[in-house]
Formats: sequence, C-alpha cells, structure tokens
Amino acid sequence: MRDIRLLTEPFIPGSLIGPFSNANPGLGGICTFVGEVRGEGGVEALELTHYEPLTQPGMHQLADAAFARFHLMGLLMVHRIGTLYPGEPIVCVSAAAKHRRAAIEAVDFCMDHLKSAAWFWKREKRSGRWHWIEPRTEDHADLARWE
Amino acid sequence: MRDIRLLTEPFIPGSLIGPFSNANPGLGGICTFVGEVRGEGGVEALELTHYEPLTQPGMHQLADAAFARFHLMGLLMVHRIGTLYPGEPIVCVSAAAKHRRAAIEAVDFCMDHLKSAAWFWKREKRSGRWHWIEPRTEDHADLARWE
Amino acid sequence: MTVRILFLGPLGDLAGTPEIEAQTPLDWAGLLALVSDALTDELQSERINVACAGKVLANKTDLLARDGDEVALLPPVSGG
Amino acid sequence: MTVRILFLGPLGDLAGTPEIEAQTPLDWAGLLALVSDALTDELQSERINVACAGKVLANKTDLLARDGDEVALLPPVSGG
Repeated sequence: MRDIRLLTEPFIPGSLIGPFSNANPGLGGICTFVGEVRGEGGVEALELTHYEPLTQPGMHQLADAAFARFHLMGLLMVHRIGTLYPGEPIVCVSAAAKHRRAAIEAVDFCMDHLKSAAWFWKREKRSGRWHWIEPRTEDHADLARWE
Repeated sequence: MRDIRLLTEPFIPGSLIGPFSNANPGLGGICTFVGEVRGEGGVEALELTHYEPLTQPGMHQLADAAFARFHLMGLLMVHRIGTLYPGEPIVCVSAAAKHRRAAIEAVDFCMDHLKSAAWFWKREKRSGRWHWIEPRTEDHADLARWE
Repeated sequence: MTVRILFLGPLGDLAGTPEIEAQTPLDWAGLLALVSDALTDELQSERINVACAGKVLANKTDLLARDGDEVALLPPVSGG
Repeated sequence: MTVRILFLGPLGDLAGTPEIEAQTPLDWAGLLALVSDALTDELQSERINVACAGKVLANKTDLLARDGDEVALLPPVSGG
C-alpha cells in the first residue's frame, strides 16, 4: 500500500497514520517520522517551493527504491509545500513491515532522500526577511550512506 | 520529557503520541515505532511476562543510555504485558529531537534493546498450545551494532 | 528462614513450577542441589542470568541469598 | 516559437525574475547568452541541474529545447 501526497494546507499526522496502519493488516511494525518547523532563531515562517513536473514522479521513484531495498508492506510519504509556521508538520513518512528494522530503515532512507535529493527548496523568514536554506553537509553525508 | 510505562491493557498508540509531541515544544522531528502482534502462522494469542523488580528500572536505564547517546528532547517507551491478540500493539517507542537522525536512531536503539535486552519473555499460542519464543539471531546482531 | 526462588519464562515449564522456597543462607551450589539434573545443566549455561534482591549478579556463582531475599532465574529474554 | 525558462528556488532571486521566455531552438550556449555573467557562472557550476520537458538532463550542456518545452534551472535542493 503506497500513499504519496503533496499537501498545500496544514495536516495532522495522526489522521494519516491511523488509516495507513489499518490499510496494512498483518503488519509487525510501523515506523513513522514527522518533521516540524522549528521556531528557534526567530523563525517566523518557512516557505517550501517545488518543481511540479519532477516532484511527485521523484517521490514515486523514491518509493520504488524503498520497496526494492526493504521488505515493506506499505509506505506513506506526505510533504508540505507553501507557507508553514513554527510547530506545523512539514513532512511525514511512515513505513509498515513484517519486521521492525525494515520499517525503521525505510523511514531513515526516505527522509535522507526527501531532505537532500527531492525537488524542494526551502527558505525561512526571520525579522521579516526571507533567507534560502542550503542543505547541510551532514545531510549529504547522511544521503551518501545509502549509495 | 520522559514517559516510561508498562501497560496491562490494550492501548492506542495515537492517544500517547499526540500528548507526547505536545509535551516537547520546539521539536524538529519525532520518530515513532509501534510493534504489533502478527497473526500469521496461526497465532491466536501472545503472552508477555516480565520480572517486575527489574523491568521498569531496566527501561529507565535504557532511557538514560539513549539520552546520553543521542541529542534527544523527549523519549516515550511503552510496553505491554499480559495476554495480547493479533493486531494489538505490544510496544511503542517515540523520540523527539531537534534533528531527525537523533530521533530515528534513538528509536532504533531502544527497540533493539527492548527486543533482546529487557526483562520480558514471550510465548505464543498456536492450535491451543503455548510455545516460548526465543530471541532471533538477527535480534542479537541488531543489538551488537550499538556496542 | 526462607528465600523465594522464581523460575521466569520457559524455566517455569522446565521446573514444573513458577517458584519454590528454600532455607537461608542459600548459595549457588545449594540452589543447584534443589533442582533436577536437567535444570541444573540449564541453569549453569551462559544463557541464564540470576538476580538476587532485585540486582542481576555479574557472576551467578557468587549468589548468597539471605532471609527474605527473592532469587530470580532469568532465561534469555524476548520482548517487543 | 518559444520556450519558458524557469529559475527555481534561490536562482529566481539571482535572475531577478522567476521565469523568462526564449526563442526555439535553444541550446545551452543560447541559454547562457540570455542571463547575466554572475548567473552564467552559477549555472555552469556542478550544483545546478537542468530539466527540459520534465526530464532532468544527465549532461546539461546537451540541452536542446524545442517549441513548447519548459526548461527548469534547478539549484541544490533542501526538503523535509
């Protein structure tokens, strides 16, 4: 069971995870990661832009890679676009599997790729001014673990 | 924020995760693993026993180790004991952190330890007869990764 | 005076009972003398840990249980 | 006939506009001739990917955009 979405409005992760879990009967474990906008450093807002012709196809390719690499029953990947405020979820990845490590590793894998290999650009507003956020060196190192 | 519980009755993970998330304002990411009883192979029920003088102290030591090892804001560890039926959650671990990999790795770490280094014993009922479940070789290998 | 000896998990099936009582003081040799040969072999294997008065012993042969102590015989665990 | 050229993310700030139009056919040299020197340097760096008609080019210097194609200039990404 695969559920991939780009959302333009705030979402409640729990409202996605319950149905996702129910859609994978017989699962042994389900691992979920939710990333939220942090307000520290005076962040007032975050803006996520993307390139539509590539974004969803890229997320489906990422899901294909996760299903090929891990023994998964289901995978949910939801990413926000648009303007977000501190405390709002940006991303939610959930993987259901017979065994726990497949679920945990699939989430780790998908998050590393969404962070620095999917077609999103992020900028944050501090003191009323927008600043683009470059991927961090650690993010590239995290991604390289899977090569 | 640390929340460690042994539960004797069925629980709904979502009802724990919402309050846990709210109890860690400013988090950047939250990773949650839920393990459920699988009904495959004709499993009718699972029984989890423990040794009370060691179980909760052991879970607190595990939480101490996770806080010492990863940059965490909060950690939730909930484990069922008693008789469980297919589809019921056995275990729920959730970690909140500023950065995603600390949250994901802390969940992986705690699950490996709960699986084969906490004071639980598990047996399953098939065709009306109880069978003890030995830890799997992979579980020991998973645990050894953290040494 | 007595100690309780608990057989946890599958050890209870091997012992045929979840617990027994024994006279104090009780050391490791004294404990092994109370159980069947099959169980003695099992308890001596590295797989088995022993707790006394709520503490897991680093070396189970150092067991020395006193009045009111609880001794727990702990087979390989399997949680989550 | 024309193609749209999109400047994604921070490239839009550098270009001073999110998109421009250009005449077809358009190759990589033709595209670079349309933008400032600073932007030319940036576009030539390894950090920048180029998509044409919905496909990321393995080698951006192979660009050949035809009528109605959309060319997207893609700086380093940052999601999640």
